[in-house]
Amino acid sequence: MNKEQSKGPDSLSVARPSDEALVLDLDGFEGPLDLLLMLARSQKVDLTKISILALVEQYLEFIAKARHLRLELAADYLVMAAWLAYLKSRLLLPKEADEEEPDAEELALRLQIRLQRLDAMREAGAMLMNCDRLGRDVLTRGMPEGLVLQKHAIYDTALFDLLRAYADIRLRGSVTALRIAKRPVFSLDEAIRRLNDMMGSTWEWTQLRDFLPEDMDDPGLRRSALASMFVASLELARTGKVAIRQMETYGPLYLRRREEE
Amino acid sequence: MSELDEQAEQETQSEHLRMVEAILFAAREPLTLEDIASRLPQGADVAGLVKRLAGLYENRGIVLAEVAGRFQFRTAGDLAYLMRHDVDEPKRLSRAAVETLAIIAYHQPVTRGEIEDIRGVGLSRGTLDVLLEAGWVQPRGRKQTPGRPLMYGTTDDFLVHFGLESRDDLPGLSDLKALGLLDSVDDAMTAFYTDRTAGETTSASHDPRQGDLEDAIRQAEARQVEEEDPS
Amino acid sequence: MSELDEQAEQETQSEHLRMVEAILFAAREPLTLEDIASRLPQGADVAGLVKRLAGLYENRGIVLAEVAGRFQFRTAGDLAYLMRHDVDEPKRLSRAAVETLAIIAYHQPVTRGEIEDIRGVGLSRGTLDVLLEAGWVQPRGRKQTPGRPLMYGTTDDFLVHFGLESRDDLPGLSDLKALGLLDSVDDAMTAFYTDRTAGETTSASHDPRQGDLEDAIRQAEARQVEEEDPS
Repeated sequence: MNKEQSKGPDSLSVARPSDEALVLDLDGFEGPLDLLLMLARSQKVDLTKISILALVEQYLEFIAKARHLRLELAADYLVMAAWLAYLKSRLLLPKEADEEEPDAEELALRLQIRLQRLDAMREAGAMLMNCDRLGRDVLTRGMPEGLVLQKHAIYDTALFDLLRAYADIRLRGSVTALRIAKRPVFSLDEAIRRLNDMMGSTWEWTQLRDFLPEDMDDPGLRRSALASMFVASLELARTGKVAIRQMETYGPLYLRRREEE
Repeated sequence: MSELDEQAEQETQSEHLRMVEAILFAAREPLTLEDIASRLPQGADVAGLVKRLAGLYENRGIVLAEVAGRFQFRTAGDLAYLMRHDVDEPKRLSRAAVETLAIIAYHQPVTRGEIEDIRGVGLSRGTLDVLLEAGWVQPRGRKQTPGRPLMYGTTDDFLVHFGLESRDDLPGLSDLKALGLLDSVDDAMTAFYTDRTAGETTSASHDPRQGDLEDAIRQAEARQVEEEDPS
Repeated sequence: MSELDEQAEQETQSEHLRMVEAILFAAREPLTLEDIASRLPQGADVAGLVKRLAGLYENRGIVLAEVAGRFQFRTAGDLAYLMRHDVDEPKRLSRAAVETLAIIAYHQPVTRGEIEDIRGVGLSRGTLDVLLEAGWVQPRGRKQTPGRPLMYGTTDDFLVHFGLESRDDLPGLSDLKALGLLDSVDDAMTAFYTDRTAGETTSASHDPRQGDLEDAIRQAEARQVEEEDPS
């Protein structure tokens, strides 16, 4: 393994269910990863040294036991079980030349790293809760005389109050009926026609917005045109008439005509 | 007493002194010697400790005062002028004001009429004034509709107070929902659609999802402009 | 400087010290150096005074703590056992909330999706909003990825509550950083393979990953055998 060393599992102060509770109380776990972490710790080795194969066995055994007891298993536990069974078969079989499939060792390592990260955060949470907390471990003065700070706002409304208030308004509003106002619309048929016509001579990459009609002053109509032209471009790409590309997230869309086969 | 014993004794004494100091500091009311004793290990010389503590604070910014047989820390009397502007408890905004602020924050720029529309009640005179006075909202031009009503928006002070970097940091409807603050919306929507299929005609404002889409397009357009016009 | 001047200077200093002590003692909230300076005579060396004052309270029942870049008198941490009698235990956070808080604190700014990724489970309602309501976390801009999700970070109130000077002061932060445990899984994978290939004696034609895989299987099998046959 590499230089990574995490603290031993014993330094953890998060309470863990006993073996018995483990079988009967799935509610105690916060999802499959949490269950895996608990099983990994039962190997009593550094998390960087756990045997993933043994861990897979432990997990599958646990799930089998739970099903035997006819416990309802949440879907994500079963999904994890299926995935781990797959991982196990990949780890045991000799590597195939099939490059499409992800590397088994990589998958195992990824799982191990995720466990380390979750474990680290659990430990961090415990350390945080062990800080000298105000109002529990340390107190401020019981009877402060008080002192006016010029820079402080007069009102002490917190962000949460604001969000709560807005959510409440929304909730009130949600029972009133909705009517969606009629908007100016640039129809999809029109957009496909227009794009099809203009594409005929477009051999260079050209931005989608350059295909929009120019005489649109109404911003609402312009927005509708942009949306319709976008859908039209997808349609033409599907039928092989245009190629589309976008260089980055939120970047402009470029179109050009596609060579006839 | 041996030298070692003496040292141990001194350490105990100073530990007790620390305890008395902390207890008096955190207390919400003046304490009697008995109050203090009840918190200390058995046999501690409370009267002696309190006296020694008072001595430590002589000529300091804080004094250990005795009033009617009870003890408390106070700032030194001659420094009272430093705090004189005294206790001005932070006020809470009224419910109406918080709601109005929320609407302005989310819908800006927005007119008084639009605020009333969203809240479903009239806006009393003082509500907007309070927000203006707090420096959290300000006029933002006039709407080009009949009557040319003033529109309002939030200020930089608003962002500073609520710890937001920009207006964009306000959680959107989907975020509020994820936070569980809009929990009963689904129920309400279900009820609404049931009503609707029962043949109700509908009237009202604005589909929030439509707003999100427009937002996204607007942002995409703004970026495009930025990219084309590097200045 | 004449002896007289020096004495006068010392008196001024100790008067300023008293003032700083009284101001900090009277305040309800932690104060910044500027808050204190605004109440002292022009030209007072506030930072120096605060430092000297903190020195005076070292090893006492009260300490002058620095939290979120502000200063506040508090009872000494090691006297917690005495203080706990006074207060009701603050509301216990659920395990999910503790973990979520830790992830936000150590990975900030972080999106809801990233939190769920680390925990391997969806965030249920009542987890993030509890932390928001406590005023410990708040939105911190949006991530420039599809969907532009909100990111969350911790607040000054969080630092004040947990007695931390700044976000860099989180317990164990430097260890976690040094071990790479705060990097994303993808970064960790890349780092792992980079280390691997760098350390490998390069026998060309050989795919190091293939070697690793065979190694892993061999080791896993060896372990299984060990486990089945405990000696």
